[in-house]
Amino acid sequence: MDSENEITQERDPEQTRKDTLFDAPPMAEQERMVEAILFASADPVTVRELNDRLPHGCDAAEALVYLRKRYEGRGVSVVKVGDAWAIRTAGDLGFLMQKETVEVRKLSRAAIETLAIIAYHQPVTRAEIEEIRGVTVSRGTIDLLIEMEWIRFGRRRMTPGRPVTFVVTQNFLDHFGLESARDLPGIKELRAAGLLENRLPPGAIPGPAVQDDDDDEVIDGQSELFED
Amino acid sequence: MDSENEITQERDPEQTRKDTLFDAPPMAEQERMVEAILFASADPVTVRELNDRLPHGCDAAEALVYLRKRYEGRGVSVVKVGDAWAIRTAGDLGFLMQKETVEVRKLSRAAIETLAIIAYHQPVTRAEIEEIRGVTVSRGTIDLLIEMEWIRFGRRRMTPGRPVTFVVTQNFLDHFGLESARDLPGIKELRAAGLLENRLPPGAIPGPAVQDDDDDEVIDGQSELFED
Amino acid sequence: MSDTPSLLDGVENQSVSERLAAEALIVDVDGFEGPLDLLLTLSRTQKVDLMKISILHLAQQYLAFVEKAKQLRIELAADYLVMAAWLAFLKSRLLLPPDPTEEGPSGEELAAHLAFQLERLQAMRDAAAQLMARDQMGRDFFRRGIPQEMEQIRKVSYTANLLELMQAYSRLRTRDEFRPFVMDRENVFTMEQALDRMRGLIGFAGDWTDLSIYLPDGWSANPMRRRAATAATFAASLELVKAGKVEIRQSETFAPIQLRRKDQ
Repeated sequence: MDSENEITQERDPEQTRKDTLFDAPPMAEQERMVEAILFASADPVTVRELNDRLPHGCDAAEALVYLRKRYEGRGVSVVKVGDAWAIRTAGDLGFLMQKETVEVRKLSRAAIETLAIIAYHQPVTRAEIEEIRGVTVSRGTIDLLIEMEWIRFGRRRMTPGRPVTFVVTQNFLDHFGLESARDLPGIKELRAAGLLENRLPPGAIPGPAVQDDDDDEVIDGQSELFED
Repeated sequence: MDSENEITQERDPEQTRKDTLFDAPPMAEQERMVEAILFASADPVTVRELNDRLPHGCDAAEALVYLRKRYEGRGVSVVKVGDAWAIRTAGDLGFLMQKETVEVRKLSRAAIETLAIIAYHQPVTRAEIEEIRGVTVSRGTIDLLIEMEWIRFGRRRMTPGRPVTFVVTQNFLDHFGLESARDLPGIKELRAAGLLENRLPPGAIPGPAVQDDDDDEVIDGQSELFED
Repeated sequence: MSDTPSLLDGVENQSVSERLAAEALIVDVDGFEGPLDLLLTLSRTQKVDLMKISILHLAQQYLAFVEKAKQLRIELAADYLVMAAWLAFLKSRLLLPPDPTEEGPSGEELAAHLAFQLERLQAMRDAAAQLMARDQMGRDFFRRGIPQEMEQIRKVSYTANLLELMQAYSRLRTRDEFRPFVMDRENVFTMEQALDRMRGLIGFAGDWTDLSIYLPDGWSANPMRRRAATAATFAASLELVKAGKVEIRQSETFAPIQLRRKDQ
């Protein structure tokens, strides 16, 4: 950061004045600004939003690199949530926060499993969820997860009936402290074991999902999400 | 701050573990805790509350001194609110928390009429404006035009009550693309049509401008403006 | 299948404890989330890795479960029975030598897929448990307690152009000309009024009298009012002539118009 300031100071005053009018503030200042914006917001802020709010010419992504480093090991940390950033208290200090704890709704087993299936298989249709669980998914379960803003509708499948798909949200990632769906626990192993494939049943295995014939696309969706 | 961490690291592991069990955590740790609590709390937190929430033996007041220092010059700062503490946006970055939206509205009929009268008759008193418009001029209308810097106060009339006069500003001329109020287009035509005759209301009903015995001045003002 | 060399012995191989377990399951039938869930629970009694599970054995366990439920007159949901029928079919496929004329997947393929489904469901359950065991926001880590909302500053900027300014001024200055039309009664003397007036007066007009005499008081000075009254009175006179009550004459163009009573 200091080097930045030095560069500024080396310039002649006329030049400097012009710069402050038309150029971006020094990186140290940009870092402060990003810090202020992230601190002020309860929800993650995207790099794009940051750049929109910072003075013209700022580079929020670069400022974030410095800021993240600055907060390493502190009581709060700068975390990535999807394509957005947030400040969250360090996980090891949860015990201090009983006062702040909000009663997390006790989710039913069906809801938890449905959520996990959506997270690991997204984008996934209702029929596919039902095939994996072997039971119909009640409307209430999906509604609850949508209401909690943990899942949302994804793109429709381009298959007969154009079924809707479900994907997890930024709120989901934020709630479980995940940078992206790629960071779901054990997802690499599951993928390697072929357990995230929606294998076509060889015959007619009873289950709600058998009629669904868009399995190819599911595989597309997954590989799309996880290829790197 | 690094020295803080060093202190922790210098201790032997056995000793550190004992400390966390029976003694207060090291100051660097206390500072982290205070940081997390202040960040997450919905209200400013007093030193007493901090001490209640921190592990036994902690000294919140001292941790606050370190924390406060750590945030000096940062994008947020640790501030005292009454007898409690909170993390707030640095004063100079308040502009980041504001979003300015400019809404363009058409000037109200009352405002544009008032403005037109001032432009054509300047310097003109409020009473004269009212006589021409036939209704009282609200304070708000005049204030708005002054705030827009389209009109300003002129010299006071040397008549009883010494009423203030209004004249148009350079801003007004700039906005309407005029070199001077004399250039108001169509003024000759209006005058030729007899529309600029500032005659007494029929029946000489005492109107606001009639008691004003500076009609001469009004006419002076006009002729000054419009003679060519 | 490698761990069940004697496929035919399957049912008999079921231990007493397994049968007891199956009975316990029946009592809890409402606790299962469908046949797949039940199969997964049953598979645990085999105490082997899901990869090595004997599907045939599992099918037999399931069928025994359904049989027991029937004996106990427990109503099973339709999908449990559909699964039972399918497993019975699978069992026959696994037990009988493959019929080369028959189409469709082999018993082994079907069994492998069921094993995959069970493994996948178990994997998802484990994943769900791992997910829920993560640090969660609002429980283990926290968001900002005093979020500072973006302050919306609304600035209103007013505009007006020269034309509007001009129009406003013209409007003010031509207000009288352009006000909404209303009949100005003050300066209008109607024929009805003139008729009323003349009917009262004409009785006294035995001799030729100028029309101007009949104009009402106060209508002669203002030219506009005089014109209105004259026109109305003249029109009224013509009405009276038509009615045969009055005679009218004019010696030449622009000469005074004279009236006199017509005696019947």
